[in-house]
Amino acid sequence: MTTSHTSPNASSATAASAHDPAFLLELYRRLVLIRQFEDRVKFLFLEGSMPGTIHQCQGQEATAVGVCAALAPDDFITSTFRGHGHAIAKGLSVQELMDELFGASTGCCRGKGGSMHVGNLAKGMVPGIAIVAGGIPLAAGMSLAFKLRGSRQVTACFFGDGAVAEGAFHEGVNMAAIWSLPVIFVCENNLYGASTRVDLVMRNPRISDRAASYGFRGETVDGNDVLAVLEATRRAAEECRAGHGPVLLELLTYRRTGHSRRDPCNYQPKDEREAWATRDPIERFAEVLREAGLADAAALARIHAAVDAEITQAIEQARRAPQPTIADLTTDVFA
Amino acid sequence: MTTSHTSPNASSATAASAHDPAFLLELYRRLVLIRQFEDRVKFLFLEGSMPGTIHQCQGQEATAVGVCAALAPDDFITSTFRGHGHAIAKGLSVQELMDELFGASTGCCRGKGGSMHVGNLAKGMVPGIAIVAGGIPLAAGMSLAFKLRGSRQVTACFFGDGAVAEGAFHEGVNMAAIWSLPVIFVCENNLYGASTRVDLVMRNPRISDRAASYGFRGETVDGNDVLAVLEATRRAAEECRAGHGPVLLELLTYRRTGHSRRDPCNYQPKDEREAWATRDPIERFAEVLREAGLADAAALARIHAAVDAEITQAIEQARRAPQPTIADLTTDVFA
Amino acid sequence: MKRQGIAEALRDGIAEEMQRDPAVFCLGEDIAIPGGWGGAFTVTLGLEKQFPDRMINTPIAELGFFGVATGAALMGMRPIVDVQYGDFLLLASDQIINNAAKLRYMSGGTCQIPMVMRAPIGATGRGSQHAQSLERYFIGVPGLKVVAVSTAYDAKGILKAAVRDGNPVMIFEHKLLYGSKGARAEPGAVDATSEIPDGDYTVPLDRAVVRRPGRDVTILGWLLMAHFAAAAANTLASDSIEAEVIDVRSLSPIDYETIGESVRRTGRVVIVEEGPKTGGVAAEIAAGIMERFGEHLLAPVVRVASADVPVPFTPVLENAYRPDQARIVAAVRELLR
Amino acid sequence: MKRQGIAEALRDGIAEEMQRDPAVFCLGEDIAIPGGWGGAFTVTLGLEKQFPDRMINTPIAELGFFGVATGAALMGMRPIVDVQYGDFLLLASDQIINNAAKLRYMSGGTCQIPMVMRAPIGATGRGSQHAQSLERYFIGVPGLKVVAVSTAYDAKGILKAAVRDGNPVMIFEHKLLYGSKGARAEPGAVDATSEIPDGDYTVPLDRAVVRRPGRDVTILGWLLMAHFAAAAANTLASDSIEAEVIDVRSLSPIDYETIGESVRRTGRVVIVEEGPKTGGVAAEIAAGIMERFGEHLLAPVVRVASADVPVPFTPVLENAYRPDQARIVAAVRELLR
Ligand SMILES: Cc1ncc(C[n+]2csc(CCOP(=O)(O)OP(=O)(O)O)c2C)c(N)n1
Ligand SMILES: Cc1ncc(C[n+]2csc(CCOP(=O)(O)OP(=O)(O)O)c2C)c(N)n1
Ligand SMILES: [Mg+2]
Ligand SMILES: [Mg+2]
Repeated sequence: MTTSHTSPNASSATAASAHDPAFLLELYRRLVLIRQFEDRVKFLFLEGSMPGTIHQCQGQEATAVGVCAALAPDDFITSTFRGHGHAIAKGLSVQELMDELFGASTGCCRGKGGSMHVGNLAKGMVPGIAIVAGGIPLAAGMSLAFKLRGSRQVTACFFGDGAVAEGAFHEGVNMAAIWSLPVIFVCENNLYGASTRVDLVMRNPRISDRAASYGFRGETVDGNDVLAVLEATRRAAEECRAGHGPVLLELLTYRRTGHSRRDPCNYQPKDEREAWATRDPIERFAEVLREAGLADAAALARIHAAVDAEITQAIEQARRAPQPTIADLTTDVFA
Repeated sequence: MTTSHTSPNASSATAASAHDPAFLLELYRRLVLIRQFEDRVKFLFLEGSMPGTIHQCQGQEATAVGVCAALAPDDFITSTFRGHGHAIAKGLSVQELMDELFGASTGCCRGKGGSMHVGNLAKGMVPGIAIVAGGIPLAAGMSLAFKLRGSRQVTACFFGDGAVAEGAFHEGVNMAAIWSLPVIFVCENNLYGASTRVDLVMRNPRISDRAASYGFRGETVDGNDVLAVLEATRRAAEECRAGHGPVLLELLTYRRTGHSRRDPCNYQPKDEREAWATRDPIERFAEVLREAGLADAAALARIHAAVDAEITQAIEQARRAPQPTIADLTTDVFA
Repeated sequence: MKRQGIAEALRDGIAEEMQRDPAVFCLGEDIAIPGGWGGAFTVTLGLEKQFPDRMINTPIAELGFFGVATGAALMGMRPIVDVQYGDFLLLASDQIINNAAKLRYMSGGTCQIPMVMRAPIGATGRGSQHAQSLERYFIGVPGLKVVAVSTAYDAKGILKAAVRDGNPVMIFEHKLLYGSKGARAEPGAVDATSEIPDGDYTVPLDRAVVRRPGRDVTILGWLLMAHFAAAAANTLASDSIEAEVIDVRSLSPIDYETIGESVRRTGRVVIVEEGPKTGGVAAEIAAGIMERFGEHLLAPVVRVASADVPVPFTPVLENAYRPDQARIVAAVRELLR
Repeated sequence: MKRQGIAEALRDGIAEEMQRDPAVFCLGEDIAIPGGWGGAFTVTLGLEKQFPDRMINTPIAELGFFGVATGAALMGMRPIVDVQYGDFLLLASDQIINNAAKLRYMSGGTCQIPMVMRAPIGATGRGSQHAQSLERYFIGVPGLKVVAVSTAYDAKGILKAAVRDGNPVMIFEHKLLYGSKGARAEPGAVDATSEIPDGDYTVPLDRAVVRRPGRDVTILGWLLMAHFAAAAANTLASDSIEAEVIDVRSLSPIDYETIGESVRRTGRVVIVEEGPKTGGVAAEIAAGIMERFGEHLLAPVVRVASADVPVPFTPVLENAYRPDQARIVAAVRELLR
């Protein structure tokens, strides 16, 4: 059981040449879509036109996009309270997400879920589980279903560094291991669980090392390099489909926004923030695309503009979307 | 963080010479006391004169005796549903235990605890926690108290191989690690959790390996060699008292009796049972004592006879011990 | 037709459902180890021979495997998951309450969790941590159905109905009623055997049942207490007090139709519950009866329950903890005085 | 004397108790990270400066650190342990219910667990898993005391009494009542500030309090619902209906002396609870009132509670879920009709 650590600054310009240009531009579009979605939602939230609370993923877009791009449409993901990016990457529409955040009955959870529980089973995403690590046993169970039915589906299970301390992580991961279940455990290690830095809650903060003690393979990947994430996930998915059991991917990344709502992140040291700012996943991938000659500044700008228009349109529509009625309070409890 | 594996058949005859003969004979007496206690209790149970259910430790006596002999009187242990041996080793009297098993108000828990919850705080033993792994966070907390108070006490936390899969193990052990708490995690690996063999529930059944992933030292010890257990525990206790944090001891042993009550152990293969029968901790230690010239057959027989008399006497007394009255039902709920 | 105990009837029910539907599988500790006991109370004994791939032994990891069951159900499987003792449900309660019971609602009705949970409860000489009555923790969980089985007939029929239901269903069973045999036989066991018909049948998850008709007072109980209530009614009958005994059976939702029909006639109610009186299921039933049938009540509803204490080990105290026939009889007499 | 909100009052109370007794310490997630928020609702903000060794930040491991707190208490420490949202108590419930609450009893009275637990509850725009009212799961646990604080004065006094008590005490707090400031301010918050005296004081753990005297009906509530009940009483007063409002406060044990005194006078009771009606605390109070004061009741006790559903996200539904002043007023009018 080996654990390999990829350098967080490995360039992926050469890797790019192995892919179809349209596919690469679509990856880029998804990164931008997530970023702009999150930035606009943050604004809506701060101006008070969006209810509830939000947990956002600015700076972490490459984990969601890289993982989901490696999955088949009938593969599944589980997510957390921080699920907007995962949802967009897995193919939920901006509209169904925006409607959900506005509490509309046209939202992906008909307004009953909200920001922490976005998902759409038809698109392969379980509603976000907002109990830290709560989605890990769930993912193992989903993959147990796949195994029992003999299907080739896999589950990619997203969780944070904070989740590693939970009993649910330990129990879920161990069962996936002993039954060789097709789960890719995707730990988005953004160095913090809420305000708590990883090194305060584990003696060895190299999370991929954990896999060995359960008897399977772990790998640390530059989580701000979308192609590195994509490749690692593809390898993991292949191993899963071959029946070798789970893989733990530790994706190193950084949260460039608050933990939730109006958090000013005073616990993140300035130099750390700045260092990670230079590793922004979108800027880095833009650089890759430019270096590979796949897109110039104008082409990228057109993507940004199209995304902007899509989101603006979605917001307009979401504001006018129908809200549930009181009668909906008691529906959807039982099948 | 090293993990060392001691051969399960390492002889400890030479080790014996390092100890005071009276101390060694007392260790022997304790092993015999536990064995005979358990055998007599089993008989009482089967003949129907003892209420409730029982979980016994025949074959595992050296883990309890070796660990507790390395502790100071003001050190603490936590135990499980299988706690009779731990209790005797930590210095609870046969009488207070026997009374408890008979449900008498003179029992160590005044008849309210029963077999699964024997303990006596005044003697350094928390009532057995019968929720598998439930005592592990408790032990970490006890040691946190020691650390906060600046005392030099340690906690030895007994649990089985089955407990390793529980979230409580993971969470408790991790907190002990990050806060460098003085806990000796004592895993009595008897190869089975109830009827389930260890290799069914973990891909890597070398439990001491787990310590590394939490960042501390683990060690596998021949759990049927009382001196090896004693030495390993002494080393661990020293490390704890020096502030280096927890140690995980995996003590390899075997349960020679049923998991509980009338279990015929049909899930234990015959050859496995027989192989372990040749490694009986009491017979092996008797051999050590004889080889070291510390006791001949007659001397050992005297110990057995004295133990037998003590237990017979305790049973007689326990049968006549006073039972709680109905009024006791509602006492001891609140302080 | 054959006479069976609850353990056997459940075993047959599980086997028949697994036979009928390949999506059904079992998950739990020690449920299918050759040479083992078939779970803590022999319910699944031997099923691994018939269904080698669908009897899944878990590590001791209740939170995890209840989550695994939930995930499998979400993907269309129909897991039957059990704990060895109901007390361990507390370890799994996050997955049960926060995930299994809520996922349908929070997904706006798009997720479905067809999952059966089984838990043995009751004070049976094992001390505080293997003895609790756990019903109270689950009846107030929207999205979860809760039932309690006191006869073999019901056990099989309810198990089958639960497997076919589209929701998470928690089935409580009582250790003294299983009729487990051999080494797992239970001292103090009470006969809960039934004549079991040969064909397929189900028992609804939302129906109480009148075990004994009567006009003077309604006694409500479930699990072991349904048996004790029936025994108390026999004693009372020799005194010319005709008690109607209802096995509440479906603890969530509660069948107020059956209960109300009785209460309207008798005007007097005694609810019998094993478990501390405060915060028990009987509180909900008492409040629910007052709300719905208050004008028919001739006296306040009486609860006969355990003292507000953890379960003690020693038999003399455990017997005082567990409501018994004598306490039920006394409560009825007092109520009718 | 100073005016404080619940978060500030709790903070001062914790600091004073830590000052007074070196055995007191705090344990929880994000409670004392420089630059952090002082827990999810600012209660412990800045305390790490004053008590660097006794403010212990935990990993996200609720089962584990509630067990750690229990073990520390067993050794004579007095931990104050919190969850960020009450919903996570379900992860810790094994340690709370099977260990902390039972250890004293199962040790025959030799163990003592002086431990304070704090949990914020309430539906506040966060969806199903950060919203439950958890009281129902803990009032029926012998060995555990349960209180709910609805004013800053009570919060501080009860916190202090709980720290000095020899038992595990669970304190429920409501997210809309903290008065947390800055980035952690809560939309929809309700004023729960009090004048806080300068000296030391405690508030007993087993006492309800009459918030408003009245003769026509008794309205019982706690946490946010105590505030809504008081508002409802004001509305009713303009209609010449004089409602007595009691903040139940101590949910286990329940103060039937204070409640009974009122019920005997009014004969009519409305209990208001946030959380699904079925299986809630109001069920226990309703049943308990009927048992004790049944002959004084002029009508069945009425429960105003949430629908039997998980908590929905969208404000229109969340507002329908949460009982409000209008529903309380309507229930009282209906009862007096
Ligand atoms: C069981 C549980 N405990 C605590 C919380 C509160 N909480 C929400 S997010 C969070 C931090 C999670 O950190 P991590 O897993 O690293 O994910 P990230 O926020 O970095 O994406 C905490 C403590 C929760 N939601 N669930
Ligand atoms: C949380 C929990 N789950 C299940 C059980 C039932 N049970 C009691 S002992 C046991 C096996 C424990 O095995 P192990 O930890 O290896 O200890 P051993 O019995 O070998 O001493 C099980 C499953 C329990 N007591 N607690
Ligand atoms: Mg994180
Ligand atoms: Mg074992």
